Amino acid sequence: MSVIPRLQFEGISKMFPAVRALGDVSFSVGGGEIHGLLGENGAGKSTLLRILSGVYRPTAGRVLIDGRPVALNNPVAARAAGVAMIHQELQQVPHLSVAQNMFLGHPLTRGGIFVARREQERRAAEALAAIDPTIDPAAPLGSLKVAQRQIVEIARALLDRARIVAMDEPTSSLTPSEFERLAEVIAGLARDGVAVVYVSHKLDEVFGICHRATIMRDGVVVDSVNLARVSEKAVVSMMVGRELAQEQHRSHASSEVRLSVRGLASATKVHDVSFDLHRGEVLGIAGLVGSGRTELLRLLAGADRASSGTVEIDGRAIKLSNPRDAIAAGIGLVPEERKREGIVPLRSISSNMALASMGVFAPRGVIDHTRLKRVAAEKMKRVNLRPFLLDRPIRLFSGGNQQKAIIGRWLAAGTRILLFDEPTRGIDVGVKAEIYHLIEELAAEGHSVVVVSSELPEVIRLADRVLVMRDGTVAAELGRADLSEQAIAAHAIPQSEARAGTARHVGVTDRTSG
Amino acid sequence: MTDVTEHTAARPRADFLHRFSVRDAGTLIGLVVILAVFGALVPGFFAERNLINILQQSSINACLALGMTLVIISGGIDLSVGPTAALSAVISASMLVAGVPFPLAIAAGFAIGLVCGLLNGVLVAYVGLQPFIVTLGTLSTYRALALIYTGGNPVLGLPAGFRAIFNGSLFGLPLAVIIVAVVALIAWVILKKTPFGEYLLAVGGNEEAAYIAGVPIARTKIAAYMISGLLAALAAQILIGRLGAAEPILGNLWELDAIAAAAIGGASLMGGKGSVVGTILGAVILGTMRNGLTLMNVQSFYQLLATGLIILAAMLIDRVTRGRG
Amino acid sequence: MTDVTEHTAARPRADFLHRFSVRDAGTLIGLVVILAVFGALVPGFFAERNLINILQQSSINACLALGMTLVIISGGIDLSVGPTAALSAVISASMLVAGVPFPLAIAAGFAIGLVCGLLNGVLVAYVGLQPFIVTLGTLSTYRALALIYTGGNPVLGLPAGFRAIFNGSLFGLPLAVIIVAVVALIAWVILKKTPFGEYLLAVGGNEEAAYIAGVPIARTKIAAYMISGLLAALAAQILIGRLGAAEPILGNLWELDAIAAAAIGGASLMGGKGSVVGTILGAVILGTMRNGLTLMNVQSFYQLLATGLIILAAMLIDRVTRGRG
Amino acid sequence: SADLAPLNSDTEKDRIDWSQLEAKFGAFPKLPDGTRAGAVSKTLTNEYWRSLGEGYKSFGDRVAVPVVYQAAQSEGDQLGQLTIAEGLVTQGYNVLLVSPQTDSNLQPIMEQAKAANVPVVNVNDAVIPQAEHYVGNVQRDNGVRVARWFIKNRPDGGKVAIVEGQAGVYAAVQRTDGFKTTITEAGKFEVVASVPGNWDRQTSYDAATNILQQHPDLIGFYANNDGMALGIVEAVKAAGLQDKVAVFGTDGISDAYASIRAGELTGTVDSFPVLTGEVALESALRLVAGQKLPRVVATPQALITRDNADRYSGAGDAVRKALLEDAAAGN
Ligand SMILES: Nc1ncnc2c1ncn2[C@@H]1O[C@H](COP(=O)(O)OP(=O)(O)OP(=O)(O)O)[C@@H](O)[C@H]1O
Ligand SMILES: Nc1ncnc2c1ncn2[C@@H]1O[C@H](COP(=O)(O)OP(=O)(O)OP(=O)(O)O)[C@@H](O)[C@H]1O
Ligand SMILES: [Mg+2]
Ligand SMILES: [Mg+2]
Repeated sequence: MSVIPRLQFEGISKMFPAVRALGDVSFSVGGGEIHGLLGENGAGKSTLLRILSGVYRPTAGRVLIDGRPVALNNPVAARAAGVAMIHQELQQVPHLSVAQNMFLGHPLTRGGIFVARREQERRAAEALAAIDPTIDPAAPLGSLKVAQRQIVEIARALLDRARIVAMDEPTSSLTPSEFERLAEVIAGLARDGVAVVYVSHKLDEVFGICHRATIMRDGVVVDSVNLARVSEKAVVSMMVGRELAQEQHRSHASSEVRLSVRGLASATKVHDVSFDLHRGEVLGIAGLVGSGRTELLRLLAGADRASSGTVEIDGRAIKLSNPRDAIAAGIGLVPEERKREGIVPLRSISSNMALASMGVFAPRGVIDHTRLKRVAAEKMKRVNLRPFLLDRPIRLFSGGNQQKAIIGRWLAAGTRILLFDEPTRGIDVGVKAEIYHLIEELAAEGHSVVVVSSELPEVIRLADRVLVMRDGTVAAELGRADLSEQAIAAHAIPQSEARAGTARHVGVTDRTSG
Repeated sequence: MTDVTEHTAARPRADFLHRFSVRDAGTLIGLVVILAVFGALVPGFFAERNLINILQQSSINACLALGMTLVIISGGIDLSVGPTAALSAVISASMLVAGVPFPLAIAAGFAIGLVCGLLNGVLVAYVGLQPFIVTLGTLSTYRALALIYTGGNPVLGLPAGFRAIFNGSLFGLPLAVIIVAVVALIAWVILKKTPFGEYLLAVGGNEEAAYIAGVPIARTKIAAYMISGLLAALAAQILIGRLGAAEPILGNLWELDAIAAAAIGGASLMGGKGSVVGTILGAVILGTMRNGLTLMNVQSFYQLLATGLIILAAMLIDRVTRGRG
Repeated sequence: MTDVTEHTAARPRADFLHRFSVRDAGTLIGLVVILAVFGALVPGFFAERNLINILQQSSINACLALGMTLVIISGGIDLSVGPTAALSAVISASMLVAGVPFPLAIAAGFAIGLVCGLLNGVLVAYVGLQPFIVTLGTLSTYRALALIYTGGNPVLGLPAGFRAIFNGSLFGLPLAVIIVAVVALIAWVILKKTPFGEYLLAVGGNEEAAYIAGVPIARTKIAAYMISGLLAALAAQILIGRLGAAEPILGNLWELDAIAAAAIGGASLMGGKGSVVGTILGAVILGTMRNGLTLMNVQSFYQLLATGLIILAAMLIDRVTRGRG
Repeated sequence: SADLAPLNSDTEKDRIDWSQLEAKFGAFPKLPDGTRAGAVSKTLTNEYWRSLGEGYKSFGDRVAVPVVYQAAQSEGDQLGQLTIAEGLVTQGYNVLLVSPQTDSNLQPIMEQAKAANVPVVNVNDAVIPQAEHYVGNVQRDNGVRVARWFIKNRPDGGKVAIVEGQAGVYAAVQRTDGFKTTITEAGKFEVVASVPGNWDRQTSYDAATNILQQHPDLIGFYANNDGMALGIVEAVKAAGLQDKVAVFGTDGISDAYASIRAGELTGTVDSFPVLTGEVALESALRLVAGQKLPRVVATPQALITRDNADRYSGAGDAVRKALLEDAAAGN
């Protein structure tokens, strides 16, 4: 490229106390280019983008836009410099409306005094229309589901008509069809000359829409590559610094029924769900967003109460009026929203791990810390916690490692039935493989596992059998033999809305700047 | 999309308005019930004169509670409103007694309120201290300053002209009531219609998100405390106009009444939520309780009991009508 | 905001232990500074007798503040400790005066404290009301009950035997101090060594996550309020032992001192964080201030000023030594 | 009337002693039918104010006038008290007796009552400057009497300490000042501490402990009320100094009498709240009957010690008789 790049990182370093998140990162993105940013959890992707969007200030180095160094001292300055950002963690205010959230910090006003609410809603609706026109800009944000909230977050970035759009895992909660529309939007941005930085752990997405990509590991740039000329496998090995074995599914299911659910229903979303779960089995649950999968898991975990139906474990009916009942019966939930429902941020890894099995660690009322430490070390070694600091507050760990601690929690509690809700959301390929491996190991040991996932390849990779949910009920049961993305999609989509399949890859035609 | 999404997306506009007014309607119903009970038990309770009394007696608490509501929405709390009012009162009053022109003396009182609020705000927003503790500290500090300034004595002999400003009436309503009504209207407009109102809700609702969206966090918080200080100063002016004297111990325990009014009106001490209409209703509920119990000659220990129980009852009703909050 | 987050991420391994003691060490340094200042200004300040006085005078607040710390850690607040103590005091005292055996009368007092706490806890945990408002309501309610029960009169003439229980001394230390030290030790063990302590930290730190992990949310919260009520009752027994009389107005504004002690000691009113050691140090800091200022014969207005400023100063030091709370 | 000078109840010239009411204004007059009196006081959490109410009630019963007696929820609840007083005006009582929290918090009542043509009698403690009628004792005199006791009974002088009521409250300021000024003028005494007790037993106990620790040679305490004095007594006992340190309170509540009889509290200045209530209601009703009383009706007080406690603690009439004798003797 002879022209001055739209965006240039020059020798960016970022030190947190005792942690080097970034070391001398340099690469550039041209106008009209869609640039992937890849790396494992904790590689420093979010940190870099947070520097770009003015949330953090770099310890060293500078950012240039159109060849000129810019001072990105705070989010306002970054915005003024033409940067729009979609954050990894949803950054929204539940009590404000969708439109108010989208215009937060820079509202449209009448006469500079009053918020022009109608106008905001009109503009918000325009931006939303590109991805999900059903979202009402006047609805309180808190009433939206996670996926819709993520779409709002994306649409917000589109409002700005920015010169640089940075997207930090914008699709972690989105379905394939939503991703398709997003891909079109991103392609449109590129056509308008916007520089797009795109972070995702979903490599197929990155290969689908990005022209080039920068791969990071441990805070440094491994390489910047033209995606047309490298293979997915090569990129993965650059990310993890080793070859990842492509593992195949192996079943450990026995015929012994461990969990038997009959006619389970909740007051709101779940209707008449029945299924059996066997010892050593991994049962996948697929379905569209809002089809009631999370709610079903919450019923099984005792977090919500069922309005009717029975649950039996090993042939004995159990009462599930709160999570303690479920835990006592050997059921544990690895929840979807890790930050909200999973971790106690200020507490250590050990404390977070031990939370569900305090009775075990304190048989006589006083916690046996020696034993707790020993068990924590053992379980965290098993899930391969990194860094291996058991006394460090969990909030300082990456999402993947937080997830490992939560899994460790159930291992320590002796749980026999594990419910995973979106187990790898926001988790990189390396840790993802570890978690897949772990799930299989657990099954092999005789645990029974339920995996809810919106990523069809994940379901297909893990599940011995798949339930497809639609409108709160089981629409189909697919054995391994019948398992395919098409088959799942066909059952998941309500008949009226059924459209042409679920092709995940969208050909982005103008890959010019590569 | 599926049922669910359609469901949440359905009746969206109505939903928002709806949620808003349901909560306030709950408070209103509470007020109506209390009014009805007292009306049945106390002869002459509904006399125009008594109703005006109730409004007048609620006006000072309402004025403070409005400021408190904004602070609470921003995720804070202001325990120092009483002493702020006292400091503002004694300084205005001693200027007035010394012959300083009214507008100047009043302006000085307001300035004191703003400065007290500014200090609270800076300690909370820039220094990052917990609002409860900051204003607990300034509660003592401002009170001490008022006492030291006056040597503990009341400032007496306010000019009649000054008293007339806050003590008159218009269209048969006490001016104090009208002033507070206007303040409430302004507060409502601020909260519902201006960027600052959105900022308050955002800062209290999710500070990190607000920061990332470019909301000026510190300035928003400071402004909330300054408004609270200003309204405390306004309450002080109204009160000394009424009383004709300013005492350094004025405003004792005002903060609790103001917080109670805001909470009864639906403000959440977790921040991000609160209603101007609700707060005004909350203040009137508390005022009505006092008035009605007095007219029934309820002994003070039982009045105290009733005050405690009404707060609990209001919150219970709130809880039942609205879900956890 | 950003810098702040970065700061707290300090040194991984030592981190946990380290952070803990850094915070408490900060409070300790504050105490040492205050002691040094008074030692320099007040002759005889370091007399053994005076140091014992300080401990004795801090003991009641420390006792309350320990309960308050647990409640604050659980994400709540207990404004009703003073009235709870009063109710417990007058009921124990009137039983004692009526000739009921000591253990029974004391047990009754403790039971009252537990019941008051239970009610607070149930309203917070099962009904889901805001702790601040619940205990603001019970603050009035319990006080009113104590006043109604006694008709406003103090209960006098406590038997000397009873007074000796809480009023004696052991190894030269007042029994009250020893009792509170034991209570502090128990609280420390509870917080650091028992599942209940973990549950408190988890419930205050992230209630939703704690729920999913099977923590008995409601029982944990209720237990915290009950402990707070029990410790208020214990404080009441110590106090009436010392004064020989139980007044229904006893414990006025105790909640503010207790909250101040907990906050100075590092408890966060957002929940999930607090330290027993810190709280004890916080209570001693406040007690030392009162003692020193009295010995210096500082006039009451300036004592009030000093109290306000010390709270602010303590929080500022806290902020500087530790990063945002 | 607007030209009324601000009242200083301690120094007002237009005054009469309670003992002379009957002599100067004749027997109790006949009242208009249906006369009702409304009274509002500071708080019922203090025996003093409850006793005042008893005085109202006993006189009301004697002359068949119903009296409503209300109080604010706590000392310092200024606006709550105003609400109560406004309620009483609204309800059309024929006369109001008010004991304001502060000098000014019931000010609006004066105007409202005037408009409604209802006389208002300010009874004790805080003084409303515009008050046309005041019944009560001289607050400053409280402290003066205790100071005189020290001057007379401790001729060698020595160190004394004051424990004050709530900062900034009229009665506390006046009582403290009366004591401090009088005892300092006597020359041989030194006021080594004057610290806040906030009307609170525990605070006073702690303050006294600290003062005694620093001044073990202290000879006496003066407290602005009896509750605080009783806290101090415990501190003195705990320090083992009960034979050396004299402790005085103010108000003459029953516990103070009990403690004096037990030889613990040295003395208190009793201002006879029951009698004050009776006199106040009598004066108020005389106003209703159209009599023109002086602006201040002074009520009695007496320094109570073990020697004279019995004389002042009998049945109402006996005390009245004793106080009338005192008045005649010019005490
Ligand atoms: N505020 C912080 N304080 C301390 N360390 C931090 C902070 N934020 C990030 N880190 C550390 O910096 C490193 C980079 O984190 P970053 O969030 O940028 O990774 P990422 O590549 O976005 O990972 P992920 O894929 O999980 O989102 C990690 O080791 C992380 O623990
Ligand atoms: N507005 C809302 N506020 C709080 N919780 C909500 C809201 N909307 C949905 N939920 C909860 O979110 C969870 C997800 O809903 P549901 O089970 O229907 O979807 P799902 O199929 O798991 O889809 P997803 O892939 O989004 O998790 C449910 O527990 C539901 O109760
Ligand atoms: Mg990231
Ligand atoms: Mg889900």
